[in-house]
Amino acid sequence: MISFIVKRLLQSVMVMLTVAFVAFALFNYVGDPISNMVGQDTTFAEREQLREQLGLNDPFLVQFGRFVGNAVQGDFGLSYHHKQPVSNLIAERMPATLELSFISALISLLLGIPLGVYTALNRDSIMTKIIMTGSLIGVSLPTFLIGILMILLFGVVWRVLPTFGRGDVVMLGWWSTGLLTVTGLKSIIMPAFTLALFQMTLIMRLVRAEMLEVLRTDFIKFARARGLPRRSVNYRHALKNTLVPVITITGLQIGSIIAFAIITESVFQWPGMGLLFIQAISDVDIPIMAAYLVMIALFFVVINLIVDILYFLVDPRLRVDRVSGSH
Amino acid sequence: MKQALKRFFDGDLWYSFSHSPVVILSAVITLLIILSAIFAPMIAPHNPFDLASIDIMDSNLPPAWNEFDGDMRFLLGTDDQGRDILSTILYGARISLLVGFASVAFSVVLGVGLGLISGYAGGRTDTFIMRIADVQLSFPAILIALLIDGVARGIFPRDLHDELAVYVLIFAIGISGWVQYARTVRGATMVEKGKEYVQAARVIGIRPGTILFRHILPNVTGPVLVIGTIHLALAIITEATLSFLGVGVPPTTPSLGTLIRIGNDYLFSGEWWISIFPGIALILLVLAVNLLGDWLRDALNPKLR
Amino acid sequence: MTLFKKSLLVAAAIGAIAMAAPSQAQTFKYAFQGDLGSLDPYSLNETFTLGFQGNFYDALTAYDENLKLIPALATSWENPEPNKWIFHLREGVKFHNGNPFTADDVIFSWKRAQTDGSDLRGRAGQIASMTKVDDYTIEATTSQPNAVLMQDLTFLYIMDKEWSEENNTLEATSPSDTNTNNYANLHENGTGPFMVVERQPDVKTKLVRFDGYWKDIKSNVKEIEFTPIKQAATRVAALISGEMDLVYPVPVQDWQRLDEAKGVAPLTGPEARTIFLGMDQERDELLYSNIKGKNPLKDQKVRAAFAHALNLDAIKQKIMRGASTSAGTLIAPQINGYNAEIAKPYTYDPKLSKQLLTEAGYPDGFEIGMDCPNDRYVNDEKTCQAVASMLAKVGIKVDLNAQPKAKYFAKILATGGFDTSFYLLGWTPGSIDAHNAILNLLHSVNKDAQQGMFNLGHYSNARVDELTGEIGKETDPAKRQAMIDEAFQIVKDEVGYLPLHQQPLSWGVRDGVSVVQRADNVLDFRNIVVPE
Amino acid sequence: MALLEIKDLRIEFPSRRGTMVAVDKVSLQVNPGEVLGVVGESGAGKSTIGNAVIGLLEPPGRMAAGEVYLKGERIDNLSDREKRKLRGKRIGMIFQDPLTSLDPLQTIEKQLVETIELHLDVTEAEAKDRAVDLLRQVGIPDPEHRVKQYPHQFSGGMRQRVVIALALCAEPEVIIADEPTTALDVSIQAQILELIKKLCVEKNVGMMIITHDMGVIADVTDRVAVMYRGNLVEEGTTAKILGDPDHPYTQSLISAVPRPDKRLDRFPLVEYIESAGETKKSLDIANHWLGQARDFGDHYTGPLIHVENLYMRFLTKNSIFKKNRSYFDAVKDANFEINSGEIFGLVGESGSGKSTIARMISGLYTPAEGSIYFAGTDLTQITTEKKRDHFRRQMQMIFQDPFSSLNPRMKVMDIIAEPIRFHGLASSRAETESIVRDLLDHVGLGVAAAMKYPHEFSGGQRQRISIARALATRPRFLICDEPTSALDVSIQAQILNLLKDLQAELGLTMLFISHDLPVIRQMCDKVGVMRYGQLLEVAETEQLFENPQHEYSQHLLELMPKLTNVKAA
Repeated sequence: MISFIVKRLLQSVMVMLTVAFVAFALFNYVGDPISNMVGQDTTFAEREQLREQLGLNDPFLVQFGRFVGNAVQGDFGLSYHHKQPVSNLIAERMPATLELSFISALISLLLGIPLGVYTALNRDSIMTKIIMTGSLIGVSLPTFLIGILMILLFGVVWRVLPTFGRGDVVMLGWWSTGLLTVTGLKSIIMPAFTLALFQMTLIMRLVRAEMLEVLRTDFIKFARARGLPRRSVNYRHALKNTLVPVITITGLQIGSIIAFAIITESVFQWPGMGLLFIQAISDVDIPIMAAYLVMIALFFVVINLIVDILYFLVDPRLRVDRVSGSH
Repeated sequence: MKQALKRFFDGDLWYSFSHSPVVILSAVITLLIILSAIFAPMIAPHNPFDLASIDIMDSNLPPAWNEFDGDMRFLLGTDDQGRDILSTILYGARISLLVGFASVAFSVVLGVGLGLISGYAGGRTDTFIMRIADVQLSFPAILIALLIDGVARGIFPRDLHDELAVYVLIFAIGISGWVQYARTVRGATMVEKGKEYVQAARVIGIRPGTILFRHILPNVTGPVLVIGTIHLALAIITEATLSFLGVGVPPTTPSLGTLIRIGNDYLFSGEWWISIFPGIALILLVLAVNLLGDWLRDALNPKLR
Repeated sequence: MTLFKKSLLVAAAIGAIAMAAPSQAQTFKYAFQGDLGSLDPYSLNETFTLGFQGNFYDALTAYDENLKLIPALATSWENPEPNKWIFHLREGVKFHNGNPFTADDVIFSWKRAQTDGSDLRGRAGQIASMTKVDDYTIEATTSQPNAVLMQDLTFLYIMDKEWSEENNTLEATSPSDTNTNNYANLHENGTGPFMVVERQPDVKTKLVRFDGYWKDIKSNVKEIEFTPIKQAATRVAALISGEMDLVYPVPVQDWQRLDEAKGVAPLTGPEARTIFLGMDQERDELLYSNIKGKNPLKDQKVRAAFAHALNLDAIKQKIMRGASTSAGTLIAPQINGYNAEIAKPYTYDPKLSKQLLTEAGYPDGFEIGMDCPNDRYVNDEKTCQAVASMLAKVGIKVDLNAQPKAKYFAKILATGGFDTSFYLLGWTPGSIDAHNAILNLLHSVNKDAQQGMFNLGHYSNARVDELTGEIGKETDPAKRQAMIDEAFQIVKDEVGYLPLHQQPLSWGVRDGVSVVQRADNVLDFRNIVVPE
Repeated sequence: MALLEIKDLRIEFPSRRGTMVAVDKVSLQVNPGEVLGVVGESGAGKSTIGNAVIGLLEPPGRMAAGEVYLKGERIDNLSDREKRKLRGKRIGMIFQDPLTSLDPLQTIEKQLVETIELHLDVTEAEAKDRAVDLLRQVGIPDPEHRVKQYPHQFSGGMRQRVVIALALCAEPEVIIADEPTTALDVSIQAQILELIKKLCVEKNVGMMIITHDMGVIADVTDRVAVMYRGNLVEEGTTAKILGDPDHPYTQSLISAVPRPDKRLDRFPLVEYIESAGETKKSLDIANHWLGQARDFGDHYTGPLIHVENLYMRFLTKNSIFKKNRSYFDAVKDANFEINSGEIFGLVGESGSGKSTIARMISGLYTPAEGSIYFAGTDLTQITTEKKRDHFRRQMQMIFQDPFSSLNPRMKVMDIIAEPIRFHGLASSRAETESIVRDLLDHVGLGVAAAMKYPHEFSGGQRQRISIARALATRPRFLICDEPTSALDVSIQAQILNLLKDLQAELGLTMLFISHDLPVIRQMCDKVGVMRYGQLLEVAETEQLFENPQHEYSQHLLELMPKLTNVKAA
């Protein structure tokens, strides 16, 4: 177990280095950061001087090496645009994104799993068909349009929910949370649902497919042959086995929720990392872009690790050193 | 051939298809949209991509049935440049579908190829490819597309940009989709590899390449088809989303997504038709494709029959 | 578990307090499409940032509601010799921390504005030397006579020397700063009417009224909350839904909606920015064209054909919803040096345009690549599309490349090697004076002398170059105006540029809130009055 | 009164192509303390009977007619809820595959306790005690400890014991066992059957064993019901059915069972079924393509195959460090020879390494150590693919599973033509196709088969296609890896006959692998016995069966179902 985690961590470091490298290689082409850092009257000599100071004229590998060297010490440099340490900015914005992602992951799990179970158990009912088709409508529209339409309805026409931002936040140490205030809770409803819609459909469909598969296995048949009540068969045996593969996919989905938050955050002006990133792209704020990509990779890596550990906990077959059937 | 057709119409696939009105409707809608996209130049009342033919003075006209400003020339109204919405939807669907199909084809070729190699070769090759897949996964589609678009604009000469925009989208959406195919095909390949028909081929002496393509490939296409259908819907949506982020086809030749994004600016001002009509077209297309994918998934899964 | 419960309780308590806090003050909430770059007044030479900073900082001079120059921290000034200036400073002015304002602060600020990280070196550099005469008098010299020095100084804010020294922020904030946490970036200590109490870049900035402000102002606002909202739709929704008192910019097409919506209204006016099209008149072969071996745009007839092909009225009516002012010259009416006669647009005459093209040898037109930003100016991309469509009607096939401003500027500016043959640009002379436009847009490109740096198409005329220098030195208004007119007339005759319009200022305001919309799109808090 | 009585049962599976009648007019009785065997070949409908009794027919299957009585009480018309109460409590069920019958995520204890608590009115502690007790009863050593374990920690045989314990939980009156030992090795099979028999007598329950295996029938049942295509063709005491069957189907079925006691020239065929007519058409081998060019150019006269000190290892735990890696020795130091024209058998239980040897010879695995000489050439020393092809052509392989050994996406024509094309054995397309047609004819499938896909054929027919493919390179050495173990006994007889004929006609040398001793006795000239990767004994077939030397060989022979009372063919 320990060696497994260590191995996984080593691989993760490689993954993150690769991400950083690829990201860095791409940055050379995303635009000229200087023209976004200065006003229109700034002379070209001054611009060139700034470029030199920032090390933008150094060879690519030197820039990359410098970035990695600093990043391992938690230093992602200064944002070109905000002129602040990127690590501070990310730390400020992370709670917003993580809360949004967490809530929408929660929504997609709390709705997706029961709906998936329901549609699997009642395979041919009318309700199932309605749910299955209805859930597709939600994912057949681009997120931004759903967001705008929601703002239009709930914010402008009915005026029941705030149209932008996080509402009031409360600081718990360095962590700012909007989950403890009324405005904060109201503010998170629309973005979280917008973000959750896609994942919910996905999880629902996954649970349904896996559940149908599990329901056909011998041990379920045997459980029924022993006279176990429907509830026990469906939930204690079938659902639990269904969730094992669902864990992996869900893990990956949570990772992509964080990434997809870019759109949601930008529609709802949600002050998270995604908004920071999208702003950074238009400002060609390379330190923020690099740090964001590395952070996303880090989240993926951490989530993957958690998923693997969960696997160990849930599936007893993995707990003993298994003999791999390589032949 | 005749026999093959007969077998097809006798088969379970056709049976489940012909007995599900929803699926038939989806197929009809998909086909209709695809056909009208292909034949857009013939059926569209205007050519919205021909700048000389559009007049700014016709801009923002409501649908023809509007009693005040409706203009019979423009059945579904016009957009902010005076383009006929109906024609633009037809032409836009062409681009959306092109991007969708081509990017799926790209992911399929890349993903299936790598999946086959990974699953068949195993060992270090497998580990290597799967680690690349991990890295790829930590770059979600949208991020990849944003970065690739930036890079492409940086690398390629300017006069290629307009033509390139579509290819960049195809590449960006395609490259972010291969992992799913690779993983699925890898798994299926590992199962197929252990099957005795593959061993029989090896005993005969057939070379790995031939085994992969002639023997294993045809047997792992089922799940690829299913993922591909759903991925097609996703690709079309992703293209639309990217156009929202300002990465996409040029506004002079809008796709459905670009059109919706343009219309987005006019939602508050009451010129809803610019975004709602293409939005409906997009929903119809994506929903139909998704439903087809759903049906295909169940129909091709022998265990669920 | 218990620990977790406890912290939850604590958190809930904090939450309750936060919610219970009543808003006693008159709070004014507003949103703009972006955030100010920094609180440091020298870190970014950009109108929005400087305009915002003007609410907590003061400069020696200032603009009033109509962009007229008025005294601020300097009560008066003299220009005894062409290159010599004497400033008399206001007494009794206090910084937000209570420190008194003196001549030392001015000299310190001038020096700090010229440090490496400063983006205002151009403005501060106009003054060659500065010496303290007494605590409230300063003597300055310039290297040459300068007609617009006082205008240039309106945005050169005065910082507190002691405060800066205490907090070790002796240099302007810059991303290349080794002093990674420049104090002035997130904190301020100005003399302005408002004080920043909370600053979260790109999220929220909160200001409260500074009671010790030296001047009586109209505003009755006690607290201001500023939120950047990038998406136009979200921004407008926030106003209509009642969450905002003012938002800007509002898309011009949404004016009607704001008019109809209860409790809000659009606030519009002409902006001092002129939008125009530039053409490459230097290269011997156009970059993105099917014409090889020559550059059609070097031919005045072709440029004139372009000018007559553009239906500015249609752009105004359809794209700008009647809110813009069609333009025939590169400066707006608010700018010093404007002449209504010269500002008459070229006539829209596609027939003439066709004929000119035929005369020039292009009866079937030609292809040309066009660069355009899509997030910089009001409906910029839509305008470019309309231009493309209009040119198509006379046979010019435009290949439009619309990009976000970051990429757009990287490509077309000097740093990108002026990689463009036809582009859309907007220009507001920072000094509200024609000279700034002439120097940057009309003068031949001279990188070393920093002349014509935004003359991306390399328009060049010897007489205009000559005039540029004269205008910069000439202090007699009438003579100066004549020279300005001459320069613009030459450009107009040669069709050096294709002016389009002055774009509208487009704000959305809650009913009952009174603000002043300045032509440079700056919101001066001093003028905000909210209902009691 | 019978414990379980089935009267005039009819089970239908409606589908769009019409209603399939799986079981019709079947009446059966199970008495207390008695084991009733229901025997039949695949598709006979025997499993559906078991499912129908406990009310777990897979939809859309339904009971169209008939009645089921438990102790005189009608149960087939009970509500779902009442039926559920019967399951486990009064009727226990045991399924075929112990590996998949248990919930992998829960401990044995949890699964047992859940079932016990459901059916018996006991406290949790009592249920736990009972769980341990049950495990002890079914012969699981150290039950107190093992009850806390998960299913994957048990071997296949042990899991089947757990399954039996679960079925016995609530002391049911009737137990239905659906192929309870099919997935198990011979030695385990014997133990489980013994256990079932013992429990049946001790607890005086009635048992219905559903199986296709005459050996099982002979070993444990008291009475036998023979099913054929959904109908009950004959019922009687085991001795009567095996020794003196009345119905012609039963007669031919029993005669097709390979005899362990003496070697016959050919297998008697089950004449009752239609496909029995599919024997090969005679072909003038000497003048045919197949018979020509059988000169392989080496004029080698020694043993065709000579295996020397052969080892095979599989990595079981990988590690960056060599010393942390662990291996599993699948084959240890195997040595044997196969003479030209001889059929060499390898026998052993699953995992004994017999298939691994076949795969090493055929080149699918590379041996860890040792040499394989084919006609005097050491195959392990061949480096180029080209040279290897020369030998590949001379040896072919027939696999166990007829369902996976043919590529489902290729037409039979292409499947058989592939080796001909690859080795360039025919000069034209037309020639290739005509050869394929002849081959199909020769293995008894008929020319029309060429244009069909594998899924259109039954298991036996597919195995014929496999044989045709193997013959297509005109090999001189054929490896048969359990070629008939997935087939019904009547089909098995046909295939084995075909192999025998071909071997005789073409003078083939064969390596024949099977776990089934009677089959080995019928097919092979020489036999090697394997266990745990070791070749324990190599002997002439008759010698081995009459006088086994190794202890394990003796043990295996003892476990072999004797079918002593079976009527001689």
